[in-house]
Amino acid sequence: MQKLRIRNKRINDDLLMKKRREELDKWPTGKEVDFDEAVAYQKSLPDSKIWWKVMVKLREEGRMSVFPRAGTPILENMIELCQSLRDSGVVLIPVTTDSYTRLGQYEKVEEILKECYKTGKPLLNGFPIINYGVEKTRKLIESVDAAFSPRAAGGEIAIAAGMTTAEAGMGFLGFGSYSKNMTIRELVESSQNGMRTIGWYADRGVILCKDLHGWLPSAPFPLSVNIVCLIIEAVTAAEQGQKALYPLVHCMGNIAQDLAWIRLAPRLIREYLDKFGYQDTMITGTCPAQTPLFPVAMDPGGAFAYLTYVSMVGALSRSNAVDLRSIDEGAGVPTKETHTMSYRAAKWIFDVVREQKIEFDVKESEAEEKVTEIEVRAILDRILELGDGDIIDGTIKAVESGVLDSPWSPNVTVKDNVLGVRDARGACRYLEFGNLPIPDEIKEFHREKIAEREKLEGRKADYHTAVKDLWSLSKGKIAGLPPYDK
Amino acid sequence: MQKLRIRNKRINDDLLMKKRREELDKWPTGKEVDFDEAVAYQKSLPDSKIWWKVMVKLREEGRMSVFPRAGTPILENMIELCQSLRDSGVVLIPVTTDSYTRLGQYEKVEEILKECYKTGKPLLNGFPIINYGVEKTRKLIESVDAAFSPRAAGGEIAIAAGMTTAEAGMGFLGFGSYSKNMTIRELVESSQNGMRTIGWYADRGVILCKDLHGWLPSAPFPLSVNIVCLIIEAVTAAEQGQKALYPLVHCMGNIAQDLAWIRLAPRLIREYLDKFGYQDTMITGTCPAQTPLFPVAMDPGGAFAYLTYVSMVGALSRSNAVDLRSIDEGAGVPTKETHTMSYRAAKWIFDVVREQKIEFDVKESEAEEKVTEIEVRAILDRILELGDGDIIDGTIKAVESGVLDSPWSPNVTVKDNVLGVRDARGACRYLEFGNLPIPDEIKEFHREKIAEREKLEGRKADYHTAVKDLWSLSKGKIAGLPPYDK
Amino acid sequence: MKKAPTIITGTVGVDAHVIGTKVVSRALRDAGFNVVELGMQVSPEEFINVAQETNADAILMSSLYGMAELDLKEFNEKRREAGLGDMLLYIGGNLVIGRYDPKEVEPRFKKLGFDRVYPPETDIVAVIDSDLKKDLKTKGKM
Amino acid sequence: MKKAPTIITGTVGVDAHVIGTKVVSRALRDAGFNVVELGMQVSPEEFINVAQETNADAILMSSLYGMAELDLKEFNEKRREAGLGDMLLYIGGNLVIGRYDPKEVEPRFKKLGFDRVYPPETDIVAVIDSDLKKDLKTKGKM
Ligand code: B12
Ligand code: B12
Repeated sequence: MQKLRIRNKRINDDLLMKKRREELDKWPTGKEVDFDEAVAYQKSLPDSKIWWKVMVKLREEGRMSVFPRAGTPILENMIELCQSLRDSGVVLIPVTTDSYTRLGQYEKVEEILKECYKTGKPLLNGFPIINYGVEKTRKLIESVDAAFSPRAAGGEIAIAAGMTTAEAGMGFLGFGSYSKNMTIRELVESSQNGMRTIGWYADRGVILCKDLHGWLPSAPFPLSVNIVCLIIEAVTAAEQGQKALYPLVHCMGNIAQDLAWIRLAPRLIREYLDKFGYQDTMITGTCPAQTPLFPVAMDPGGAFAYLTYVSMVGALSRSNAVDLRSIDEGAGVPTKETHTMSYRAAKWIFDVVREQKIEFDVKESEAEEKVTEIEVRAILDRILELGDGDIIDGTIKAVESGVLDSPWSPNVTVKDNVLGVRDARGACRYLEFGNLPIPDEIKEFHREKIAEREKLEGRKADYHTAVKDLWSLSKGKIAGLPPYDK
Repeated sequence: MQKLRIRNKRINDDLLMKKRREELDKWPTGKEVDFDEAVAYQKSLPDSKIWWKVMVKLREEGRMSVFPRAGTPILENMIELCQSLRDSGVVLIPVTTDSYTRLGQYEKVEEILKECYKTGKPLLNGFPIINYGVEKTRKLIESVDAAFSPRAAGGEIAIAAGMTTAEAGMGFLGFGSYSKNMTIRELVESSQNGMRTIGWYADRGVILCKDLHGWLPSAPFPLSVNIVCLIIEAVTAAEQGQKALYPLVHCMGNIAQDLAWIRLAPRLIREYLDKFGYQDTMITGTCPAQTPLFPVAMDPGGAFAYLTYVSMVGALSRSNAVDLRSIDEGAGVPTKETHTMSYRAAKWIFDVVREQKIEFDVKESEAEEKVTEIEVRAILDRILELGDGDIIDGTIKAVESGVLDSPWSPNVTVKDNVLGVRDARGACRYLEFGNLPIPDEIKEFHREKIAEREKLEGRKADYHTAVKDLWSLSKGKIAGLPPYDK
Repeated sequence: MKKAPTIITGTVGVDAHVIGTKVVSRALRDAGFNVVELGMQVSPEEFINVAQETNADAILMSSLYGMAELDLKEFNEKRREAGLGDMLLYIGGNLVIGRYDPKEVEPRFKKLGFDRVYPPETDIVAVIDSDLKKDLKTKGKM
Repeated sequence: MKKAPTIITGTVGVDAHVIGTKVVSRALRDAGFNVVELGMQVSPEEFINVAQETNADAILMSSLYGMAELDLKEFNEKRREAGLGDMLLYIGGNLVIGRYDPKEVEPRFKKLGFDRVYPPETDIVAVIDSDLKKDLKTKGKM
């Protein structure tokens, strides 16, 4: 096998500058971006607005913050919303953009935005950063003492406005969860061309941080595929100059697994960053995330329980951030009030549990960590083998052959030959392995665990089990016992 | 030292029957009680209405139920309330009586009850069992498929109506938390005279269950005094014929301590029941309880977090019941809606966490268990010494001399020379030992732990610290870190 | 027995949520329908074109992201123009932005041409067994 | 300097909650007042009798259990009869049953004779420093 490497056409600087301008010229507000002024503005920001510094400070001081999702189209309402998040202890604030912005339909956004102001109603499902432009977005950021992150779209307008995260690397989220026809080759193309921007800022002393999502599991599904993708995202981002990143770790509701994955993901990411030569890229923390379906709209009690469960897992694992949604997640875009009520609950857990510095062992967690580690290494080894040492080549071939695969994808170019279900204790197991190169004895382990559930329920696990499991956590029923008195 | 024993004037059967009738004659509804019919009715109840059987079933099947507090004066509303509790998974249902009933002011209750029906408003803070009488209360119990427990008052009307818990033994709750002038001698008197009733039913095959409260800690205060009183309550109840009981274990918010106490309390109760010769009295489970002040009315997020925290502790300790209050506990008597929302949150945690059968160790928990055990044994040994082997004599002398003491008591005959505060990790420590016979090295341990907090806060712990700590858990701040950015 | 009715599924507009419509499609297939599964981000025009091409008996449209009304402004007119006025039209999902009362939202979508409007997290199997089969029979399509 | 004003504390009726009135009493003592601490379950008559005996300047009454209005029905009349019309009267705690809006409840207790009415979980130290000292000064008692 060849030396580990990342194939990369590093774009030349002139072309980079031209491409950046082209991107910005797609909407008039792009003119507001003066690259040098943007750097100067970023450098003038206080530490409390710089994402990576906020995360490191939280970690060093043994604190935590919720990292929520929030966006509403009217600027004044957005300011109020973010201020109320800050008041409930959130220091990592997202700016969720609307779906039209994400697809570059700025004209349409402009029209609807006018309608929003006319009616006073939030007709967009997020805050359209591009349409607002630098100056107005700065107004948002300057009115709240916290670090800001544009979600999914915002480009250099977000950076110039003082947000301090940015995307680089191969984003499996866009490929696996948001696109219908994009091929893995197209993902590589698009992510390698544009993304030197982050490096450009880094060269000038501005470190933008990034959260790694990996390929969303979308349902109760073992996290090994996701962690493989976290690693791919990390090394490709580092290659493009990203100096600070941290993984979201998708919590599925089984404590032993959740804790195992929270330990495993950053450990393996570090290992591979180092292996590929990116010792200077830092991991700023770990962010357990609330992933499976949320409790239904009519069950705020369950929703609170779910979010405090994930907060508790975050606190017990001494994470510095937790990716949480509000109790209205199953109902629709939340209001300011449900946001703050939700994160005050999380903060209560953080403050009460995190500060106890509890040292504890969960017996099965070590075994789960080992199983997932073997799976991750098996998939990664095969990828590097397929790429003859080049992780990008390998990834392309892996996706095309289903060596890397994930269920429920909207993307028609994805194999989608895999499926997960829970076992008798709610842990996620592979029901269908597709073409994943999981070692035989590990496959056997999954089958045995599923068999335990089958015995308990008196029926074979199949597609319908997987569909039912979409809601199992949401309904507070991870498997196991039949209803009381039945 | 003499052989362990309980001084008891066992009342003769004729006198018992006379006293029971006298008690019932205090209000006209007492006539509805026919003792033999009551026994027959109890024996006709299905298992799902028999408290001890429900608890044992929960334990055997690895399930949990909330044990809430709920009472509202209008019968129809009470039925609706209990039905909605049942719908949210509660199978252990309380009938909290109003404060006037607790003090025997039935005439006043009757008047207000009329007013309740006239206005449709709940003017009493509970359900007045005595005034309703057997027939109407049976209506309540027959309309909901769950086990019922009268809270604090209800007497034989409650039993005849089909509730399946009853009090016997020396109730420290009434002495330490509800009464102003009662002496410990009076408590002994009153609890020894009347309470053979439970034994009378047991003799006829009707086992009524009982929750042990111990002397309420009322504030962050180490649980050793409370556990001593749990033991006293258990053996005195057993002596009077109680065959089934279980401890409420007051959770103070420090996980290591909470888990330690949940293990320790039933273990020591069993040990002393056996030592005193009550091998046939069963412990039907353990019930962690939400004890310190509740989050303030304006913070439903914190309230949800608090109740899910206790639910989580209950689930991790594999308890079969958890004593929970609703998110409105800080505001006032909760509505049906807040009750059910709250317990659905708890049920989510129970179902998700309990069924995972997590095996785990919390490092400091063992040490906490040892410390509390030493304290409990030291106090109990002194009590038995003072009583020359008689636990009742010993208890009387112990309370009179402050060997048994608890803070914040309304009772003017209590020493109230002790005080607790939290340490730097939120664990409860003795700030003032009063006359408690705690061994010197353990006293030193408490002082060291408090010193850690004093260092962190830069001020000596004193009365004001204890007052502040009344709210520390309620505010989600068990001690520790200064506010963010300060 | 008649030929199985043809049903089109998909999420409208630029909505990327796909899991729901996948579950819906499979349930329809399992129930014996002939399903044309368009997946996510289907424009109103595409729904209409495919309906014409396949001579579809119904569309079971999904929208999760809250902006369905914006996406569907001209849909009803166009489908009438396309001669699909008789085709059965259902929509389900999270139909507007934020928590909402389905009763208030239903008439708005009925105005947009939908025969039936479903609140979030509707049980699709129940809908097939009750509403869909009944409506198709009424229309003589089954 | 004048003699320290005399303040009576306690929970009214058959209310057994005592922690709050203990904290209130200690805070008053710490602030230099002469405190007559009656503890829990103090009847309206006892408050009046003790006020007469001690020539008290104020009563800081507590009620947590929600039934204060029932307990205080005839209180105001009786205290006027007892010649205590000028004495300062405060009440605090959980004043009615259930979650309530303090603004709605305040006038009801003002009618019962109270000069000031406090919502649940009021900070007693702040009350002493602001309201109580001011009111006592206005009445010439401090
Ligand atoms: C998974 C998810 C995602 C994934 C989607 C992955 C994918 N490609 O499918 C990702 C992360 C990509 C995502 C992105 C976004 N999401 Co999203 N997402 C969810 C989530 C968590 C679950 C949705 C889901 O898969 N449900 C499971 C399926 C099986 O259920 P279902 O779709 O409801 O379908 C069932 C029934 O409704 C019914 N049904 C469905 N269609 C139809 C049609 C008919 C006719 C009938 C009869 C029945 C029927 O049958 C199905 C089976 O029972 C929900 C919140 C939740 N519910 O927990 C938010 C949610 C839908 N998302 C939301 C939003 C706003 C977004 C984003 C804009 C930004 C964001 N907040 O992240 C982007 C939008 C991107 C875009 N362009 O569309 C909002 C919508 C808000 C609103 N309407 O007010 C929600 C409610 C979250 C929230 N509260 O903010 N999301
Ligand atoms: C501890 C407690 C008990 C203990 C009391 C022990 C004791 N002897 O003191 C026990 C277990 C015995 C008990 C019993 C009951 N309780 Co209780 N109890 C509580 C609890 C948990 C805390 C109360 C407390 O001690 N607070 C701490 C002190 C320091 O705060 P505080 O009293 O509010 O006082 C502060 C301020 O309000 C202010 N303040 C107080 N008085 C005054 C006066 C003035 C003039 C001013 C300016 C300020 C002021 O200063 C204090 C310091 O800041 C509350 C719920 C909660 N808040 O969490 C329920 C609560 C008060 N209890 C309640 C009830 C109904 C009962 C019971 C009837 C039955 C039951 N549910 O268990 C019985 C009543 C018995 C009786 N006859 O009174 C209800 C009252 C409901 C309502 N009003 O609608 C509450 C709110 C719980 C609930 N939601 O149901 N209770």
